[in-house]
Amino acid sequence: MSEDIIAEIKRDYIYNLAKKGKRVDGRAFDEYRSIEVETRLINNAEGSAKVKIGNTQVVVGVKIQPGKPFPDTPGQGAIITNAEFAPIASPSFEPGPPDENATELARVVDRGVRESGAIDLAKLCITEGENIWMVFIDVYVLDHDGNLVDASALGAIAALLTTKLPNVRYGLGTEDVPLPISDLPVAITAADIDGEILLDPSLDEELIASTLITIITGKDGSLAGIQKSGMGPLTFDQIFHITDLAYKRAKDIREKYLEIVDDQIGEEGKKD
Amino acid sequence: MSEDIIAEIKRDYIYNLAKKGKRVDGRAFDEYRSIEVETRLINNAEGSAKVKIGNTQVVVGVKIQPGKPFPDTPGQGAIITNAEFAPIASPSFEPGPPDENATELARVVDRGVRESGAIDLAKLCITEGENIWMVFIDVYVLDHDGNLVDASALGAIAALLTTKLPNVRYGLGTEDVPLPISDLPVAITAADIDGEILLDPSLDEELIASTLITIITGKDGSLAGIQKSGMGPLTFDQIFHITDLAYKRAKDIREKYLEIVDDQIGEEGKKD
Amino acid sequence: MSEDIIAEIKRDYIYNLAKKGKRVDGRAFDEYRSIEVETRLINNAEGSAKVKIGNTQVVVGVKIQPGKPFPDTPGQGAIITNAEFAPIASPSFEPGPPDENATELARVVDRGVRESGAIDLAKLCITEGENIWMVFIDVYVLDHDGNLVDASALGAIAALLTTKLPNVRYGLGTEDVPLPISDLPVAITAADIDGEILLDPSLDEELIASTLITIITGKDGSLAGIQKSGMGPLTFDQIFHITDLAYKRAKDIREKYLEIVDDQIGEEGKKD
Amino acid sequence: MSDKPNKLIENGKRLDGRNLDELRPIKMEVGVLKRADGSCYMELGGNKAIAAVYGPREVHPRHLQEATQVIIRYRYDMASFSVKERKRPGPDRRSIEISKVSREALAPVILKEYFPRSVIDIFVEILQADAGTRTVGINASSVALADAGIPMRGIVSSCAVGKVDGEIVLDLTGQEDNYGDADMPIAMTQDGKITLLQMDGNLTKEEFARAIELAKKGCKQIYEVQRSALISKYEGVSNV
Amino acid sequence: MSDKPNKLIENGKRLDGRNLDELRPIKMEVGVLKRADGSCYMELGGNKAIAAVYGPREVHPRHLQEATQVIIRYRYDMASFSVKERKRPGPDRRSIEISKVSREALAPVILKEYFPRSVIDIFVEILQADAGTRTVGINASSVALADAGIPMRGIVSSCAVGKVDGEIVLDLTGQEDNYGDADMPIAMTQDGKITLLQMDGNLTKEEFARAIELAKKGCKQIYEVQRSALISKYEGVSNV
Amino acid sequence: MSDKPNKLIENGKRLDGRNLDELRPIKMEVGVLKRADGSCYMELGGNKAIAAVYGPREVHPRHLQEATQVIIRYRYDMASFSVKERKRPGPDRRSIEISKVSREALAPVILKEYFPRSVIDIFVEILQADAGTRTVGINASSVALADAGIPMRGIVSSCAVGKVDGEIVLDLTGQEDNYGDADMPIAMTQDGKITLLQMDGNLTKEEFARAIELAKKGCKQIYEVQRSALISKYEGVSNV
Repeated sequence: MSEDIIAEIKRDYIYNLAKKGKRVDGRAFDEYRSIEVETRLINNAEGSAKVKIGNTQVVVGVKIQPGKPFPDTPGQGAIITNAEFAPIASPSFEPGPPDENATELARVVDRGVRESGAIDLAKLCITEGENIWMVFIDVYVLDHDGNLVDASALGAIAALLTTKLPNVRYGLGTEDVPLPISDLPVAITAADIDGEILLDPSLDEELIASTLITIITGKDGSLAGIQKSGMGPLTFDQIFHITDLAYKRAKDIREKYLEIVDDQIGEEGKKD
Repeated sequence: MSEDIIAEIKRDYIYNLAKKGKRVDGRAFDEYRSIEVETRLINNAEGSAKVKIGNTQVVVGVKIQPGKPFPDTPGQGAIITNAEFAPIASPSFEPGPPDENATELARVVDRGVRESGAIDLAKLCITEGENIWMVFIDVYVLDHDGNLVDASALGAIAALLTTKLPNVRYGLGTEDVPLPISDLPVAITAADIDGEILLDPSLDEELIASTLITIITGKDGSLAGIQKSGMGPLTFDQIFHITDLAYKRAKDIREKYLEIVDDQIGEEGKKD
Repeated sequence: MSEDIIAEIKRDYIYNLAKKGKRVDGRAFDEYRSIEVETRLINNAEGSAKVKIGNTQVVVGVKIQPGKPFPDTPGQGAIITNAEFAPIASPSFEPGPPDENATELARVVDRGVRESGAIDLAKLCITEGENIWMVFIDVYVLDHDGNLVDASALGAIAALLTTKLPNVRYGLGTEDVPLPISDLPVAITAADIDGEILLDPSLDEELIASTLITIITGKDGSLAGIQKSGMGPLTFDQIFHITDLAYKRAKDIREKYLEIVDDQIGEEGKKD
Repeated sequence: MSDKPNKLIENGKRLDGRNLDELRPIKMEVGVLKRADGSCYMELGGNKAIAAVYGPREVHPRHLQEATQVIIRYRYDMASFSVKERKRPGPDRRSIEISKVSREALAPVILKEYFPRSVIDIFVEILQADAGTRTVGINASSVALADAGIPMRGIVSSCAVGKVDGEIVLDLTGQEDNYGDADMPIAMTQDGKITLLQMDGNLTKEEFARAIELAKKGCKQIYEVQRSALISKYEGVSNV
Repeated sequence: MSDKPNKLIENGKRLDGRNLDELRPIKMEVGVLKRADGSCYMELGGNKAIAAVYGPREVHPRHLQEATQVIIRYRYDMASFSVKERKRPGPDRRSIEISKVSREALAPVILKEYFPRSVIDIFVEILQADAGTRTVGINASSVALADAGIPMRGIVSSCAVGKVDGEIVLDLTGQEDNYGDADMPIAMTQDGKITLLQMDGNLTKEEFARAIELAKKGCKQIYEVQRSALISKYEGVSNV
Repeated sequence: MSDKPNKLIENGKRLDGRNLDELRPIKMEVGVLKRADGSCYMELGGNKAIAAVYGPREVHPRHLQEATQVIIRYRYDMASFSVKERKRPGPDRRSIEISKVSREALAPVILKEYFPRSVIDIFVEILQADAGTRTVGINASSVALADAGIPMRGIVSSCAVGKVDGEIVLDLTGQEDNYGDADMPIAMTQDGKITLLQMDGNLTKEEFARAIELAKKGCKQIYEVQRSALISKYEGVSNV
């Protein structure tokens, strides 16, 4: 049997399960796969995190370097977010610059960090108009089993939480201080499969979904970012339903995987 | 009937008409289609113009920014001309850097502006060896029905005539002053269809022409640039014939479409 | 007969000859084709050389310009080596950045120059941390009949030997002085054809060889670089055999083609 | 960029005199290009853009064809002179993302199964930019698709809503976008299906609900403009 | 880079406490990725890398197929954050060369004629780098190929030897590489065929011979690690 | 660049001692490359260039073939060290334009219908540049085409004329080009058909007519050199 036929059968199976309120791996529609977050795994990065959501696996590294400010924001640091679908993650890897999916991933992760105000850019100014900290957030997708956005966004914040400004290395101070992080935005992605809304879609689910939508919320429950992605339309009711779900799920994830890291950092700070 | 056959029939038709001294749209061989020039349509550009010649339509924007001079001309401003066949202009658009036709178009327009001495580059020096004005002339082709060179060259000069140096924006003066323009070069393009010389070729005429030749002349009637383009050879007699035609036609166009703009600018200058 | 069949017959012929200890052009296995070295042929380059090995032909130009040092070597000049398979050298030319073979060629040539310590990079520092000499070594392959590495490496050293630092041009001194060269590394390449080791392979020999190996040795006979290239494995005995051969052959070539240039330079130096 | 003004809204009016729920002036003209199969020029306040549609036509090379439906391509491009700081010509990451979401905004209304093995190209050129360019591109493209005779289930209409000085407002200017608190472009069909939704910034759930309501209102007005532009074209009269 | 230390070897011990002929600590895990057909994670001292194998699968487009054997592709890539100075993502000249010699290091053991018209892709991502990354990539790839069930004549093992403070040493650290006199990565099969050999720096012929002997010893140790990692996988037990 | 001299012409002589209507010294050698199907090396004063011709050969992939005639490709390239300031290797806008007009300069004499579905590649490498490189490229290519046995209606010959210190002169040097008033490269067939014509600068109509006459004279001399280079080749004697 050809791969296409197997894929076809699999898709029918997922579709029919969804219509009965079920998923292949037995999860409820609003349930996430198991999540693992490991931080500080890359010594050469100023901050790093590895996130697994089910079989999906991403590594985020944060590099901090001094640089020139943009002309229109002379007193602010810069965030540069990039996403690489590392070839190891995909059988269909093609060399070249990031494609539109990697570009969208990078921009959604960037927006979550930027628009939530998680980083106070004014604090990243070294000398106004001349020298600022540039924060490079690089997402490497290692294994792709769906829902790259949530894994990458979670990895980005976890990596930023463990990031220190390399004052010593660049002769700008006698110790490296933690990057000031003031919010913990969490991205929650839902898939629409023939009207059914499933959170944290697996790759197989993504492939039959008509559309995906990501809702990013901050600590205070407000919306910090939205991205609809895919050819299918959504109704207003669906969107309000998803934002409600997203708020709750984001709160769980924030408490369980981010506040714990934040607390550790805070305690270390006291020790110093 | 396939498109190829229609194209073939159309070409035969144009060819046979030309042999009888006629053109599809009824023009004489040395006659231009109707020309429209609109200036100052882009607020964000320091100068701009839209030119229509028949159905051909180009927009030229001029942006002026301070920059470093080239090492071998420390006391001169710089002109950087670029042409984009905007995808909207062509069914055969391919993404990527400008192809050889767009490159040639940009270089011929650039040469007309540069070699005619229309812009006095020495006057664009801010601080010798350190800071100069860079003049970016960007041609966007919106609709392509032949004779892009004449439309683009006319648009470039018209846009330059309305350009002001942004002194205020860059803290280099208390008012923006007009870019000093000292000549009004005009490009006239002819097509050779089996020995017949037609000015202002339409796209269909260009496609059956063996070669095109552009003659750029300045206010004093001298030649400021020539570009032969295409696989066919030309005789010496043809070339002298074309340069004669070009001189006359350029004079008409200059008076009708450029000097009028120039006069307006002059009057405004007096008012200031 | 198709080209493929001719190629097949030629390969069998070379292979069978090799098994009998012979080569198509009558050379011994450890014998080079005739070598020609011409220097100072490009006026616009600070140093240049053309090398022929049989029909293989490369031109190497050296350009020297001031530039910024790398952050981690503030007191050292920089070497930038590039190899272009000029389209004239090959029927299979494709436009674009250098392919992996041209990249490997450039990097092996670079390593020979760099690792032998032929150039004392500390002497190329103009102002520590601010201004250094950048040495651009550009290899252009003009005709490819095998063994590009040895021809390019020989050309690089010969060109460097004739290179002068352009002090006058950049206002850094009153005369141009020779680039200080302290070693004369020579690359020797061997091909493995079914266990037989042949030096200086022709293109036809390269095409049937299972692997190539280049050994770079310096004046004192020590190894300054090695590169195995190709899919076939080599035994330890083969490698020791090749390094022995390489040492001897490199000595001959160094004396005959490089020391003679070096002596000329030395004498000129005295005359100055 | 200009400096931040003290207030962006005063006495319920915005700096350009508009009410909070008011669109900027619109100009729309159909069939402005001869070579394209369909085209539309649109101005929205300080935005000027042209959309062109080519196709459906056969896909080359063949291995890119889809057997059962048409491929839709969308390329959003900003002219180098469309913004204050000259933009280097060609695509950047922003335009790649906008092209993707705009394509996805229009695809749901196109009857894709009518043209297997074919492609429809939608090209948008932004000549002058003042916030909301992606919505202008989608609105103009929607009309250009109709002008090209592409069979569709309806017209997609798009506008941006956002939060400025704490108020939910319709159709942000560049200044309002820069100094505002949230920007939310949206596109929808006449029967209320959302085909594009993005949001940057900060909105409470209540504000989000109000923003969605305002966007519905804005898209309805846009739709009326699109409709009358198309009617004017077929009546042989320009509404410019 | 850190400043050059006075001595890299003192009393026969290296700065990290190793003997001259000692490898850095190794960690190896097989089958760490679900999507790849074969995969392997490896740490060697400060190096962290993942190799993935995809294939054999059909080559597209067809004119790239080889009629009698499989095509092998190898892509070595360093993550932007794997080194002290952020590296711009994507290939550079160094990674192009390493990809080429690594492919050539592995190709001799793969039974290429089993899969005509097909391709095997080997991808290596270096997550953290501390000298010797190409040897880590080859070792991990060799195991990933076995994990993918690719028929092979044997396992390729790789290590670097070099000269530091005048001594021939095994498996250089970044510091030893920067301030040492020679670096020689090598790869070989268990039956003593050399499939990769590169050398930078300065070695006498006698030193070269000693370096080769040390490399043999190092590759033998690497092979044992590779073997037990694969056995652990098949026993369903991780050796991590 | 060198500083501008006071005078470029004194007593009817140019700075290098030439008369106004005199070409720089020429050296031309045919068949200098073994791998190419045809080749020619040319020096013109300070210019040094090699042209190589490959083909006719089949076009791949097939959809690029033309059914009734041969495709001609021309690639002009300047070596990085051919000019005072190192040039980054690879094509730039100048070389793209020169490649186009040079191809069009040679195409009219090639009997294109003899080789349908095929391509002829003409490659020119400029090793040293001193104004007039495109004319050198065309002259050398014309001879390389003959050397490759490509059937042609004639030989194309090319030279530049220009205006320097108010005088019409033949074959400008780099210095004359930089500080002169006009530069006009031209190419023609023996029977007086113009196949390349470009002009930069400023010429009255009378000067233009005189420049054309001078160019005819220059091309005639070039043709004689091309002819004798080809004859020398076939006589087995080099004219170098």
